Amino acid sequence: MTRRNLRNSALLGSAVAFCAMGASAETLRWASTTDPQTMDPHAVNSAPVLSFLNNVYEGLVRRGQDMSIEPSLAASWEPLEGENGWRFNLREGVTFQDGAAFTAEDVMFSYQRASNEAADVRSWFAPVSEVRVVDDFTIDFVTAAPNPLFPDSIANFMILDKDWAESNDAALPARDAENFATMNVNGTGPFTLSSRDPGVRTTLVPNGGWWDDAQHNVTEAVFTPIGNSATGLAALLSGEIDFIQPIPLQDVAQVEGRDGFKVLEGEETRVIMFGFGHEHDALLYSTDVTDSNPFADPRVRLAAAHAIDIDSIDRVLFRGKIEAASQLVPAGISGFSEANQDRPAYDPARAKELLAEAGYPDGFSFGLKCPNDRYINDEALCRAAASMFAAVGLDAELSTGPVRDYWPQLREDDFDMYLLGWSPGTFDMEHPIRFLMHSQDDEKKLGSWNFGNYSNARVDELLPQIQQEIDPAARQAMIDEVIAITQEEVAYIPLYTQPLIWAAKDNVDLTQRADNFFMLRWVTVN
Amino acid sequence: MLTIKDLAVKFPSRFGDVTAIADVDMTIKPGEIHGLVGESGAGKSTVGAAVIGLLAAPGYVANGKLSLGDTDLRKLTPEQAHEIRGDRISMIFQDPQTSLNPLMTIEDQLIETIQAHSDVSETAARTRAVDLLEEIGIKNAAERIKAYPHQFSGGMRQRVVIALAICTDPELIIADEPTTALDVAVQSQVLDLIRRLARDRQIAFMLITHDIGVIAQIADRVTVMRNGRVMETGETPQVLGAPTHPYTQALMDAVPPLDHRIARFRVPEEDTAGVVTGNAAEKWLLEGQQYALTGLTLQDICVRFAGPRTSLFRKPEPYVALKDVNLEVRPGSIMGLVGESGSGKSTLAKAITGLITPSSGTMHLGDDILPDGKARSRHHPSRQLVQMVFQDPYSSLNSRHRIGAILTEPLWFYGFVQDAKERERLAAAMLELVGMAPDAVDKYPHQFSGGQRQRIAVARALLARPRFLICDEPTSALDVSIQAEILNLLKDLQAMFGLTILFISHNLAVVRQMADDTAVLRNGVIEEMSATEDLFARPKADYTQKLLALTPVMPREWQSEAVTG
Amino acid sequence: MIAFLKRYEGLWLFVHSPAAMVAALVAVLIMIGAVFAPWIALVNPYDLSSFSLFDGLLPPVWQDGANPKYLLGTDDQGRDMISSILYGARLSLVIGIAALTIAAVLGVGLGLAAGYYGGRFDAIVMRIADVQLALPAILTALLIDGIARGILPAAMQQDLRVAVLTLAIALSLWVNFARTARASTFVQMNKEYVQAAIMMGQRPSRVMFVHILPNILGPLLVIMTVDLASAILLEATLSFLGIGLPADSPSLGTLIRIGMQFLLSGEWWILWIPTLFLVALVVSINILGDFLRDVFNPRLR
Amino acid sequence: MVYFILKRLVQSVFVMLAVAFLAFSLFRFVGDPITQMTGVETSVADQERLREELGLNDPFILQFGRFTSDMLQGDFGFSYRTRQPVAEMIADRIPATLELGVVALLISLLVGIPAGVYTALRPRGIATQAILMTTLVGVSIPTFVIGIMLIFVFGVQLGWLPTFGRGGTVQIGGWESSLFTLEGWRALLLPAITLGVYQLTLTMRLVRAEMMEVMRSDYIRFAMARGVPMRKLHYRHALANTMVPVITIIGLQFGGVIAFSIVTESVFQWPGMGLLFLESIRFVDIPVMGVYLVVIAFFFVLVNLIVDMLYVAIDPRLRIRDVQ
Repeated sequence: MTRRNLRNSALLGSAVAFCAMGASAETLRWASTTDPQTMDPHAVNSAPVLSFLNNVYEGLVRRGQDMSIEPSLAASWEPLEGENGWRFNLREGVTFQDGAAFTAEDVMFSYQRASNEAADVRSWFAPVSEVRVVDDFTIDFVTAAPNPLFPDSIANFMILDKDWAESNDAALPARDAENFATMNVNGTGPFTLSSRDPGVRTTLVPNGGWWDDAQHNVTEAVFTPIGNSATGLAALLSGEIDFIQPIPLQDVAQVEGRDGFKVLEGEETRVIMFGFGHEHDALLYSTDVTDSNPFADPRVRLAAAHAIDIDSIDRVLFRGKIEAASQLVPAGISGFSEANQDRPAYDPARAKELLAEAGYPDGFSFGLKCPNDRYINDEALCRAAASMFAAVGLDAELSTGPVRDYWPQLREDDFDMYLLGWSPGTFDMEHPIRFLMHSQDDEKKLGSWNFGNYSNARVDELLPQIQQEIDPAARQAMIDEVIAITQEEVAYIPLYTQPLIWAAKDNVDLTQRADNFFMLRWVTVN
Repeated sequence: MLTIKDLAVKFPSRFGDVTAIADVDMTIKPGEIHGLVGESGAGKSTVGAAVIGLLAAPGYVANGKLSLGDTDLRKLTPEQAHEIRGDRISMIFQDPQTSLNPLMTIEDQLIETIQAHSDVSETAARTRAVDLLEEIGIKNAAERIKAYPHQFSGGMRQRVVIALAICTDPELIIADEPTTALDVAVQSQVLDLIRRLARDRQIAFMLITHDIGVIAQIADRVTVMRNGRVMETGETPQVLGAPTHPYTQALMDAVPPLDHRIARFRVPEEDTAGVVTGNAAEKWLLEGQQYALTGLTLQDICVRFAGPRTSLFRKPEPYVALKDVNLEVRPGSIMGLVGESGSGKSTLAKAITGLITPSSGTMHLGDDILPDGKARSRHHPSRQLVQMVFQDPYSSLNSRHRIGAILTEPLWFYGFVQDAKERERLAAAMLELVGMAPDAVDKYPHQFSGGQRQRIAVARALLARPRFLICDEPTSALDVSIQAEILNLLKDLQAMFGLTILFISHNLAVVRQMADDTAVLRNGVIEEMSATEDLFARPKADYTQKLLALTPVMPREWQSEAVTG
Repeated sequence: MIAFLKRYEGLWLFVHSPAAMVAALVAVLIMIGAVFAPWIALVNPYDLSSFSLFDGLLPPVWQDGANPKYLLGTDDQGRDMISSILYGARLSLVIGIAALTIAAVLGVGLGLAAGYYGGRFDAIVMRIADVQLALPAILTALLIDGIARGILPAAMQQDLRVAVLTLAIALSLWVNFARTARASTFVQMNKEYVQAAIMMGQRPSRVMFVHILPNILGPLLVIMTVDLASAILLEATLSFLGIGLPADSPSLGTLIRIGMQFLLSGEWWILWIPTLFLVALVVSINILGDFLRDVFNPRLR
Repeated sequence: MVYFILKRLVQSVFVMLAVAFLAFSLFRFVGDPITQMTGVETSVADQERLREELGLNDPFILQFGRFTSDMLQGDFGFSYRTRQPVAEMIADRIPATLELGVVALLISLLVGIPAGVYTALRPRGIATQAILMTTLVGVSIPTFVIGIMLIFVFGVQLGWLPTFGRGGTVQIGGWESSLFTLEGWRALLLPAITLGVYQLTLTMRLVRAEMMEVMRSDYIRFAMARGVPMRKLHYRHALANTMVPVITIIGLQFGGVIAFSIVTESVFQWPGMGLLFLESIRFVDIPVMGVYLVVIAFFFVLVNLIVDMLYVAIDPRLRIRDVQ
């Protein structure tokens, strides 16, 4: 019922928008490739959902334009005394979009909701052992072990109104059927939903009762998913949309060359890398080496790293818009190892030497798996890499496929070498160490994306210490050690940081944040 | 009055212009029925098409004079010619099944034609149309006019066609084989109608036909054509009764008489190769006569087909194609089976050959039971002993197979000859036996004329060493002169090899020439069966009498004498 | 085909139809190029070591910045466009012809049998055809692709992508053949030469394949040319939807799909040269199909 | 007639069940819905639990049985991706696809039939050759290239028409229509042309071939011989008689229109069922894919039933025979 009403008002809205096209400068129409699947902030842990809902809901903390953590619904926070964990002092006088007051009960409720089995974001709360409401505007998150990064890790933990959710039968995230929160919102954030037609159009309008000072001048924001990048670009160039994220790299020149349009370029925090089947007994896809696994030998892995000509990849495939990566997070992310900034140089001769040393003077063939719809130019990158590997005798059987069956293949250990991109959800080096470098441990939920099961006892030993270390210098020292080990052993071949390319009309001012989230609260339309 | 003088029609082709007709002269006076007769390829239809201006592209009138009254038909613009069509010249086509637009009612087609040529209101046009239909013999015309063509029977449909042709009071009607697709009874009614129209309305008719009987019956004057030229022209009794041109004479010789039996048709020497005696194929066939003469007995044969299902709750009404047919073909004789279209003649042939399964009744071949269709195994001896010569020589030979392949198939299939070369030799000899050049084995069916193909079909049947041969309308697709040759051939072969033949035809005259016994079939029921001469001389059943009465007969004195021997 | 070539008629018409001549010339040239690609092409685009990213995005020779070695430029991988196109056409034709062969064998077989036996068998075949028609080609492709992935060992899957795609295209084309073969068989069943063969007691298979089949080849041949064109296009479309061939062994369709990324980037040749090539190929096949149709249906001449 | 329709209906149910079965058997292979439903950080144990809850570990036949019996009871399930009821999602998208398909078909008929007639009546004209050649080139370019070309020419360079979406829509009952606003029509034009171009060529060539055939038939020659005016001859006599095969092909091609609407909708971001289906494939949204296929099969069956009934309307010979 509500949906219908929303739809009808959307019709009115869009009709008005069309009539007023050009005149009403404050309507922002934007597009991205994927529609947020749901309006429920706890149901799905995916970037399109979290990015979109960050305009509507808010967390205890939020990220600023430079990704730094800043107060949001929590006005301040400090470590608990006498036990592990953090105390959050909540902001007073905040109301939800339906007028209900925001209190610690709502945070408690949201915590319970988000950590429920039905919630996809519950892994954020794995370290939490207890949550206590101290008073209406104070709440404690107790963790099992010291956890200096906990506030950073919950920037996307969004707070729902307890009464609203319970009275609308949305006390738990929808798992296999929709509930009220799938299509309706009630946040504290700067915008609220005025209509939603999934996959077609979603309209936001400013929340008049927002607690913070509005820096934007948007009176209405219309979001349309456009899956086909050429269509999206056409929509921008024809003036039907004001902003699009992302645009294909190769079209940057075209957009820049046109009057009235601009391109925003930045670095995403996502690092693209090759991973190996470290623990496989034998290659799965080789035609010549079928009884052993050359990639178990670090020299072979290093040879592969030396075979990659990252500069040519940058110049031809990425038109000079990527930054070569030496480790699994880009520079600037906390925990980045300044001490280990060198990456293996492009050196085919050295690569051949290493292969010969390892007993493969003529190289060998192996299977390289890549997704073709996950990262920018992923397929082209893999083809180029395969060609470069081939130049040193590493004959890659390239196999590409859509991500929907790429992950299952990786999970089933069905690869010799694979491509992976990783964006640290917490914007800290600990994140990739936990997911990609620690050996697989289902019990502790560690190493869950370490598909090749790279395993080093020292790394495993260091991770809990890093997680718990409060002293930044000591922590960095441990991280540096991990990075040094993994670089030494070539656990992965980090390639580059994925570029972030948005395009907009000249009259739209906006902020491009490194997590690829588009925040309407920083948009001004001139 | 139509005047044609020195008419020539040419068709451009890659080898230059091909002359279809040339030097054609003809005049048709009002009220005159002018027969235009000739065998296929004579160019008679081209004359008609040239007159009405509907020559098939890219043909064109190359020479000559064409005028209707004072109008020079060659000088007309396409628009003027189109206005004259229907208005002053009309045309009747051969097949009433296909000459009416199936999607429009008779009324619409009549009214549109009337209104195309005279400025009358729709009501007036309708009145005229109804009157016309009444005049032409359609009862209850005011109601029937609302019907679609498929709701009329063949004869009625041809009446409708004629109504359409005369609804604008034309001076000339070109009737191109107007009765060829019709049964004799209907044919006679249509011919009567044409005669009446010529007399009462003074319409000139150009009656194009291959059927000399039809010409003899109603044409005032006749023009005989061959290979695009006029052979002879004049008053009908004179041209047919005392032909001066050898071609006309030969044509008359080939027409089978209805009222008496002749032993053989006289055919021009140069056209025919009679049966060669003493050749390898003949020896081979005679060798194979280990079976005695084989007759066929049919007892109470019924054939039903499922009718169209019209309701969910009622079983579809079965359509009875043959009902309690009893037939005995004496060993070594020819049994003639006559009947109009739809009488069940071909169904009977199919039942005997096993292509369809009778719903009841028994069949004996010789003394052995002949199993019904589905029960007859692929290896049953009757598959070899019973062979068939089909009606349409254009479809009975696989056009993608070499004649040699077609002819040798029975030899290896029935296991007569193991050696491939020997098979080819025998096939060639058989071709010789049926009067063809042996080198035909290397050619394909489309390289032969209809008559030659029918000879090949006969050869194929013989190469199975049959004892019982079914000839289903073997000559109805052929010109009379060719028909005469094929009939002669069949007679000779029957005499040589002691075949038993079931000879199916709609043509009474042909049956009289061929059959020892004759059965008359009508709507799936045998009306009458007796020795041929008895039946023709003293028909007992009303139906037989009617058939004989309605078939066009030429006066005896026009007919050539029978060849004796 | 042989039967028609034997006819002087068809040949004469051919020589006098400039469109058919040009189309045949184009098609034959492309096919020669495709067949001899390994000997003609500058590089082997499937051999990753034969080209280098270093040569990427070079324009055709008539534009500034070109390398004369690459007449029509290079793509983003540094592959010579001409070589890619030749190999791509080779693959497209292989897939098209193979798919067509499978579709023809399956469709003609079923259609002939349906027309020959009629009745219930015919009804079942036609309902299966309905099911096939109700399933868009992309779904069929997904189905085949999925099943292959489910039952084949991982190592073989990549090698069998071509086979899987071929089968998927074949399955979405067979209905055409089945319907045409069935309709023509119905016509032939009433012909007396077929009745003669059945009467003799010949095996149904012999009647169908030795007697009827040669007589219904004409319309089937026409369908074949038209469907060869649509098979090639279908392969391109499937590639666009992401279920085509892997990018490292590109067909013409995959080349176009890859080229789509460069629609606006200024490197027009990566999209338009393969597209032009595909259009030339498909148009000439279609013209030949039209021509054959005319030959087999003289009444339309 | 009633018998005929009932018979077709029974066959239709068979077709739809078979499609559902085939479709369902393919889902297992499209990919793993769980990895698409969950985020990067979700643990394997949580994924397994979800898999169990959704019944994805059950044997295939059990899943199919559940899907079929639920559907027969009118329960089309919920989307894995959006958690919305599938019936509603599909129902919301049907108008867009149907309007696109129908307008594309209309364009193909309104242009294809006259063009077919023209080229049949003037087989040797220069215009005929030009039309034949143009359409041939038109069908030889992959649909997605045509779509993008149209977008860039008419949307971006000329700025005449929108580049994506449905433009202004109006809600009529439960049907969201773009046929009642100018904006809606403007948005509909390019996708409909893209989708219709193949059908157009097909229709034109078919009409042309049939028309040339019919023009040689006896009843046309007879109508010529009666001097029926040429316009009437061409349209009332000849064209009407070409309609039966044309309608047949249109019915059969419906599957093709739907298949290619997937491509067209994807290029034009047209919010129809095809786009939904593509998204569903990407997310391995099994319930949506299943229902989509069954709905498509239903439309296919429905259109063919309509075609069969149109035959009867057009051709009096197929109506119950009166007395002879």
